[in-house]
Amino acid sequence: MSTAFRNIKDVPKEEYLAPGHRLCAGCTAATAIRQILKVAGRDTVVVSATGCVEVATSYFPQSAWKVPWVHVAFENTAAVASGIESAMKALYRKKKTTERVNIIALGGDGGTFDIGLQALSGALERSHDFIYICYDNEAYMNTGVQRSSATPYCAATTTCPPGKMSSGKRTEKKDLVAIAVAHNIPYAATATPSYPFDLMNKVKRALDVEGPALVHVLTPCPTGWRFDTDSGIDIGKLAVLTGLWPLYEVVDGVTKLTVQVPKREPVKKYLEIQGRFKHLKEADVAEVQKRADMLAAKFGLGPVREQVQA
Amino acid sequence: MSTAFRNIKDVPKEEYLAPGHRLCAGCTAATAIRQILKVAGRDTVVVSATGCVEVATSYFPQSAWKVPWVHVAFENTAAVASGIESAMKALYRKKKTTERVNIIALGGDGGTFDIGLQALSGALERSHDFIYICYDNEAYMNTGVQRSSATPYCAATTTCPPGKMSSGKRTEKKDLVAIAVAHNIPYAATATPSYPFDLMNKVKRALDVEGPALVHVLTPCPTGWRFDTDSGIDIGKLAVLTGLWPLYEVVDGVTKLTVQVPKREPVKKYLEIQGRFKHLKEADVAEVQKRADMLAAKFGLGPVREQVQA
Amino acid sequence: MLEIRWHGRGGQGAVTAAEILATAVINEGRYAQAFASFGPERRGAPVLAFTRISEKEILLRSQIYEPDVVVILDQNLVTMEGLEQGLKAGGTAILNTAFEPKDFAERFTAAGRIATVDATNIAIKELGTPITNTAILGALVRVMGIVKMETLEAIFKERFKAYAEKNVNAVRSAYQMTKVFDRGENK
Amino acid sequence: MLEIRWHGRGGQGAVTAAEILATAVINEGRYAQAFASFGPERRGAPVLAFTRISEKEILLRSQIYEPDVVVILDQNLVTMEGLEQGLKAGGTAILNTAFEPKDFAERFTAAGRIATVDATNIAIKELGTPITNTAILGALVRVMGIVKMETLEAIFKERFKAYAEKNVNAVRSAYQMTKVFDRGENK
Amino acid sequence: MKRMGLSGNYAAAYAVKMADVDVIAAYPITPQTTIVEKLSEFVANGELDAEYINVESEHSALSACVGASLTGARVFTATSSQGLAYMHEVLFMASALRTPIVMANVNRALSAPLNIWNDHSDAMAERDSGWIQLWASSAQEVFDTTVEAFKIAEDVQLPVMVNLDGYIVSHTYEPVNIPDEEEVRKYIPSKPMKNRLSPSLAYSIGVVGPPEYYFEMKYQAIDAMERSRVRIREIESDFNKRFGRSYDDIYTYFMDDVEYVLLTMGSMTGTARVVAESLRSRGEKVGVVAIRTFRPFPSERLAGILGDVGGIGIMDRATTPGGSSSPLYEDVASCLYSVQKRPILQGFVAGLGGRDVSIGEFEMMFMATKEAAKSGRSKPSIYVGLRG
Amino acid sequence: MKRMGLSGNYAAAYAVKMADVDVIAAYPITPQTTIVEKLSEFVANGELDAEYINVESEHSALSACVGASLTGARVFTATSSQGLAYMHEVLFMASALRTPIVMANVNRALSAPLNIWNDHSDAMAERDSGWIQLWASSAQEVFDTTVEAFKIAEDVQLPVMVNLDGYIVSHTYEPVNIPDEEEVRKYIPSKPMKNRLSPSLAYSIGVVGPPEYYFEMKYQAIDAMERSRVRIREIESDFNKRFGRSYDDIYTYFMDDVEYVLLTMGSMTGTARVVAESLRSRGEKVGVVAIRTFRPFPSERLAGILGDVGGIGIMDRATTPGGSSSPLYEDVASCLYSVQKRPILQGFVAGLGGRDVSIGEFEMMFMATKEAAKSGRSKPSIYVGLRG
Amino acid sequence: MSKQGLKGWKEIPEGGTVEEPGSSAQFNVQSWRTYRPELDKKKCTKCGMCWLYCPEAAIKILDDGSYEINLTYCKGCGICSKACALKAITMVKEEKS
Amino acid sequence: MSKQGLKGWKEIPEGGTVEEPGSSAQFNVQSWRTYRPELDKKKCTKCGMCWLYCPEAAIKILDDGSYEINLTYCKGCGICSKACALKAITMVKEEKS
Ligand SMILES: Cc1ncc(C[n+]2csc(CCOP(=O)(O)OP(=O)(O)O)c2C)c(N)n1
Ligand SMILES: Cc1ncc(C[n+]2csc(CCOP(=O)(O)OP(=O)(O)O)c2C)c(N)n1
Ligand code: SF4
Ligand code: SF4
Ligand code: SF4
Ligand code: SF4
Repeated sequence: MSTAFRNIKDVPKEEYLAPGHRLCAGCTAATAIRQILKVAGRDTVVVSATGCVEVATSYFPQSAWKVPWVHVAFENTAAVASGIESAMKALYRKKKTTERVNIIALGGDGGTFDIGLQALSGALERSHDFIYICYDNEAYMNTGVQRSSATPYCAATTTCPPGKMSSGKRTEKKDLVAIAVAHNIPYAATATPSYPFDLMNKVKRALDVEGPALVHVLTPCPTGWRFDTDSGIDIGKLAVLTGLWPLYEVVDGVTKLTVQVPKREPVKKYLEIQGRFKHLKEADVAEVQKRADMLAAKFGLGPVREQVQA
Repeated sequence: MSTAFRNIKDVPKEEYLAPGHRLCAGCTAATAIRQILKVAGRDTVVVSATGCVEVATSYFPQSAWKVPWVHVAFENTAAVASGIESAMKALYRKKKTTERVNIIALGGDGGTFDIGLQALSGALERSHDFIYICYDNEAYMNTGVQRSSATPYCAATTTCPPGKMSSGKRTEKKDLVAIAVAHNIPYAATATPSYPFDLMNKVKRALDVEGPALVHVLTPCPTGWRFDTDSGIDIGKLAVLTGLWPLYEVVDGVTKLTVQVPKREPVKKYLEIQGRFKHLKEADVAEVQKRADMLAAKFGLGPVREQVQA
Repeated sequence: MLEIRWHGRGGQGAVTAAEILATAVINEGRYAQAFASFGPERRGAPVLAFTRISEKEILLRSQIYEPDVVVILDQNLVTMEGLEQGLKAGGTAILNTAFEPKDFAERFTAAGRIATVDATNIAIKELGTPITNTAILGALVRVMGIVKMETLEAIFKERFKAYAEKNVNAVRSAYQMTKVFDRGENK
Repeated sequence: MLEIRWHGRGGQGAVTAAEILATAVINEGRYAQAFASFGPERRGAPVLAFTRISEKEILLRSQIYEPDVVVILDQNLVTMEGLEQGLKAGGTAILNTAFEPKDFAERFTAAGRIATVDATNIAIKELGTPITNTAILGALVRVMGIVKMETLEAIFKERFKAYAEKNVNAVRSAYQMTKVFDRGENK
Repeated sequence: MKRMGLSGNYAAAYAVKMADVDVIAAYPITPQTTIVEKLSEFVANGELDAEYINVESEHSALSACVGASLTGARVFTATSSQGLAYMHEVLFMASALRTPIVMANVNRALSAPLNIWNDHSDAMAERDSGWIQLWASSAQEVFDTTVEAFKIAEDVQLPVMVNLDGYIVSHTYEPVNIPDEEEVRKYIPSKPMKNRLSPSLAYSIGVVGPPEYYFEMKYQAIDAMERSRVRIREIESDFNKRFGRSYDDIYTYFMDDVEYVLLTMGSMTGTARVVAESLRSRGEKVGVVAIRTFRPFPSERLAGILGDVGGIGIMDRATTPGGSSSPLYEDVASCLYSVQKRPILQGFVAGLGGRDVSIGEFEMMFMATKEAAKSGRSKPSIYVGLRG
Repeated sequence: MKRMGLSGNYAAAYAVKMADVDVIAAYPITPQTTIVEKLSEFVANGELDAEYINVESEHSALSACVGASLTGARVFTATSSQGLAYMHEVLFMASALRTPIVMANVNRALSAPLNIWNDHSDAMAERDSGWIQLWASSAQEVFDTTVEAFKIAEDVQLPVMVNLDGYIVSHTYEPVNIPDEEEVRKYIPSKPMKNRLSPSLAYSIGVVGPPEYYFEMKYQAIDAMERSRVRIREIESDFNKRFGRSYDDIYTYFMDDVEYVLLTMGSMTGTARVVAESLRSRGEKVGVVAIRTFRPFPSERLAGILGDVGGIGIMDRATTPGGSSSPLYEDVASCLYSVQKRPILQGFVAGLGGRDVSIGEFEMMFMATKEAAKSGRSKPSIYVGLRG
Repeated sequence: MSKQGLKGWKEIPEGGTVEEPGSSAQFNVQSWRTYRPELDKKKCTKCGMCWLYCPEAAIKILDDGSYEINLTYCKGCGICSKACALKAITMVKEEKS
Repeated sequence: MSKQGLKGWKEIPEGGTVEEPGSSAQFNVQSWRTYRPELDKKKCTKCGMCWLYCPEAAIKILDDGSYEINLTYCKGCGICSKACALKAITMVKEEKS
């Protein structure tokens, strides 16, 4: 598989997401989309699920998109993409068009893990040639930070608030990549805009394979996770460095780590700078550390680095 | 895990599916349900998706069910079950009831793999304590044998008919158990009523674990697969003996074969007795054999037995 | 207008028989409707089908309560209740059975004419399977006229392709072997 | 009926200020409505909030086009267009700024009174963050009356719990430090 | 031209094939299935060069159609009942986004209780969705209307729903005249339509419509619907010229000298005509009026035709529990509200969930309408055939 | 009793808490979210002992509610717009299966274009679904109506939708009188209801309703809806006795000697009253009538009240593209069709997608209604505030 | 075909519920059958596989542990016959009337 | 707040389409900012990470390969500043009016 992006020189200068959109200051989803579109280029159709990105980039009479873009609803992104892919195929075969395009379906975690999962599963099974990108800010942000099935264990949201009877989200984060891989698709990967070259190479590979591909991108959200607007990129890095967000890809069923972490950071470092984890007790932190350790074992990351005693 | 059913003596005599239902003569889904309900017993609520089983067992003013049973729609079986489970929990906690019941959600492959997948995924993620049973006849039978994502490679259905431009279903059968297992549930298994004790033990284990469990039951369908009404049980056995339907269970993520096949039958034997595979060419049969061999390798089944030359 | 009710069992082609007859009428330039009464029953269950035939465009869309003709495709159904229900006085009953038409005179009291044919036997002989819907059409044509045998045979050719020949044999054989009992009243 | 329009930026509490004022009025036994103008803008974007106050039940549900009072919570907004739009002749403008009220006389031509307070500074000092919504309420009460300081303080106690004290200090401090310019006409 | 015996569903499938659609996305549901099965066959045999998307649900079926349609492809889907209900949300989007999708909706009762038989509750519940709704009452009409639907949809850029009664039309074999494929293609040339999602345009479609614009955006589609009236008439007259069969927004029968009328929609029109003819022969001055274009509703013409009839019986095959009356009745009452001489209206709810409406029951409806007209006062909706 | 400043959404949440519901299943959507967020908080803090099901969609939200309700649990959900549309199919099932679910629907425009602001198209598109629909026009009404809704639902065994205008009511803080929890619980005792899914009964629920039975089964729910009229009145008068606030199916204002009336629903009633009062002071004989129970529609009473008014302006916040008129208009026209002295009706479509309806526009509507009444002829629906 | 004897709307249980569990047993499926299973009790070893496989619950266990086929419910699929290792069940064509 | 100058329904593109790609660039987000990034060109090594990370595409690459912040589009999040290993970008509070 190709590794097209090794340093800043390799990155196309063209912008396909215009400024003036209405995403929050410091929103890393915007960063991710800029990076993704640089790889995909002009001949791309983007299908957006309802969510922060959609709402904040397409406020009539203006749009931030410089590629053809369409939004229909919240739950049907992969289905709309299926229709476009099939139509483009038929029109090309019937010589009614000469255009060939990349088709990118773009959904938040809510629009992907929850209400859009069925459409996604169907599209993967039917083996349409498109790429699905889930930008994962781990909650329904557009509607004000409600729990999704991508919300991590223990995190606070407005529909799983901590309280006398609760310490945040009770269940685990759904494993989207595992679900996608269970569909036997040729390419699936995790990414984050904090590691732009890794992300861009993965998008390129996803576009290159025939058939459906999925890239699951962690996009830290200052508003929902409650951290300063300048910290999103760093927090994405910490997610990787703690082992909570291993960067890997699954090519034809074979998993490969793409960014090694020889010495992991303790999860505490990641948790304590985010308001959504403010309520965590020591035991909760230990639980989260356990999860990071399990992920590390599964994907072959290094041990937690020794902490210097303060 | 318990192995409660070893021979016919262990099987409860009580019937919870009454005769007089309107399923086809020779429908093995009916056999499966009889076996399942014997394990679950009286204190069980069954939630049915629209499909053959639902339509043919609940024709007003009669019902074949001897346990409380409810059908709401096609796509929401797991969601209805979620509601029942949560309500029972709340009512018990609030001392408004003393009843505790098994909750069985029952869907065909269409109601599970396709239109009901999202509700299922949500229920699994929320970790409701119920068991989901998919009776898989590999197509939408109730509406007249249309393709589902459980239809196997190359099989003919009315919406993937063979023809000049087509040799039946083009894509692979979706891997339901893998998808369920990707949700980190405590128990998932495959079964078929042709192996009744295996099936019943699995249902028992599924009921015993806390949290969601899934049992994926292959139920050969004389009408849709086009074979004689007396052959469903034998065809189920052949599915197992060819390696096309390995019987296994996944307990807390660990996969275990439950019925070993030391010498497999060639898939040809399975294919040639079913009308839906009548159109297959040698090369198609070889393709299917390849798939069986891959499954055999994955689950540790034996080699194909040497064929006696005629 | 002529109204026919077909009794068969799911999977045995009663609906197909009703359709083929209608197609034949249509192909001969007249008007026909064929429809069935669908339910959740599965293969093997009793089913009803209907054909309406007329020289004029058929506008009527209500069900058929009082058929002119009742056709029973399945031997085992002959014992079932309700077969004779609604049959018009002086109407016709056509049964797949090895028995004589007269044997049913008391059962189909309204029938002016009763015809029987061992369609199952014919089907097994000619087609190798007990699917009686084409054979019974032979009996129907024999008793009722309605369409030409050639019209039916042309449809078989289009519809059954490789099996057309055999079905043609079945329909011809049934045409030959149909026995008719005419009450001679109300005719 | 008194109508107030609040200008702030997402995440800075303009809506909360509108609500707190309404709650205070309600707690004093009178009638109030507080609402906002919501859009897809995210944190940081300018937002509008509104408060209606009356001695009688408020039935009106249309938007407020001509407020009696305009309150600007954010210093940076002071340069924005449209702040003065619709302000009733003889109305009041209350601004968070370190400048003098008179400096805005030409901007808010309709205003009978203009008040300024360095709410940001107060907020940073008292709360440790530049969230100005409680401080600005001090200015409002100073200029307009409307509710008693004690009523506000009681609400802070319920709403902000641990931070109540600090907010009380902020509102008091702002009350003290507000400067008013009265045009003396149209009053 | 060929005269064939075809079911209503097959007639729809043939029309779609002749329209040379590019994409079909549909999910099976009784009694729609034979449409999509036949189309699958056409595609499998290479008789129709189209992508058939085996979607996993109706919500996705229509979503895929919207996506496909925006690329300029000609698109078809078919559904019924629960399937249409499951598309509900996307229906509104398809019309507002101006996608010229054609859908066959095989009318069937809505659950619960589950029922696979005919009534009109599925389509009626979508009467706000901004789709043009045409109603076909025979297999021939299904064919012709489906062909026309593509032309209408692409002309006014609105989706069109062709309704046919489940089983009664969908599964009844009847004579159908099928024109030559060439003729059909000349009528609806399968030229490439505008690809609104082309990179050369880079449009953004389906954006947020804020309060400042939503009303205007929505009104565009309302206006397109209004304008479609004229276009539909023109397209019908072109059809008539080419194929010799004429269609209209309203059909009227036995209207000379008429005193009371039964208003119907869909397949029941046939039986109503038969009964009206027999009543006429008995000297009753009855007539039948049937609505073909339910959306846009032919209010003006209807008011013109019915304005001075003494009594009108309105036969609904759907209900609005707790409503002022039933759906069709309400549309009729609204459009007749301000006519001068106000006819007496008598509502009927009949044939829900596949309940047959017999000749006798039609007679009863005519007579009850007469009775209402004579007495000058009507009863609340009469539930025809309900067991008390 | 406590007088608090609460938004309409919080008022709903308080009512639900006081009703001591057992199960909540809801999916977030703007502007409903603050209801479910507040309820989540109550549950997290142990102030409400309920299972909160974080469903993955609205289709599942309502499905879970149906399942839960059949066990005899008291059940609540809340949604809006696309969420309600996505529930469409299940709405019909909830009513026919007679599950006494209470839902808050925060009225919002339907997409496309996507719009999070208020109009009534979401609820109007569900007017056939067999749900009782109550409309609340202030936070106080939201509280009171939600409390009543549980009692009504459980009494007549039908689901109840409490509608409140998005933002205008849902997010506006106002004074609300909240009774003591004990008083509320006495009014709607949270006794265990009948568990229809108990093993001791082994009922089968949601079965196939063949043509022989479907009509009768469906009619049961229609009848329950009709019977609910009386029960709602009784439940309201009990409410009045206990809490001193009285509700009704219709509200009337300034009806003495009235010549023309504006008919409204939801929050706009308030503005209409303000404008009517000012017009009255200028000598105009205007009145306002507002509908609270849209389903069952108060046809008889409405005909009684409006039967001899000269002109009626009907303000719809929804449309039926291509329909005879708009939804509320059609219900009104149907019920007034046969009154003796037929008032002139003038339709208005206003406030779609959050477009503000200003005082000036209300004046215009009153005047246009007057004009229509005077001239004896009305215009087609007037789109208030539409930029041409 | 007749509507006589069918319940009216007032008599149907609320919500169209079927209140009698297993009432499908009132439904006659005999006419569905083309072949009829005949069980030779002498050959039967009471292994019970016919019982466990029958889709219809048409096979009863008698008090003595032996099995009996209830022809009211048997659809004649032949599964039991095929399942019987000892060939104790044979399928015979239904008699003509 | 005023409705003046807004397009009527006849002028809006069919289906509410936005026909001008990237037209959000007309939307002014300056007022969102509390802090303003100031780039010290002397410290900058042109590593480009600020450019690659900026959520707003507010950083331009000039012809000479150096970077410049376009304050019309910058929301002042501070990501660029934090991303700069050489601390070439500092965030300064916006001036009061
Ligand atoms: C059917 C439906 N239900 C609910 C909504 C409301 N809604 C819009 S966006 C959204 C949350 C989106 O969350 P996510 O997909 O995670 O994207 P994010 O906003 O976090 O970027 C919700 C609940 C909707 N538009 N449609
Ligand atoms: C929303 C919706 N779409 C379609 C249908 C029609 N439908 C009912 S059952 C069924 C197929 C069921 O297939 P499966 O789940 O595999 O069960 P089976 O019939 O094979 O037992 C379909 C398509 C429906 N009832 N509801
Ligand atoms: S809420 Fe989060 S995801 Fe949404 S725009 Fe703001 S920062 Fe981005
Ligand atoms: S079609 Fe198949 S699954 Fe359905 S009842 Fe018949 S045999 Fe059983
Ligand atoms: S033939 Fe089939 S239905 Fe009859 S008893 Fe045997 S297994 Fe059961
Ligand atoms: S402060 Fe944020 S928005 Fe401004 S240039 Fe830097 S990264 Fe971009």
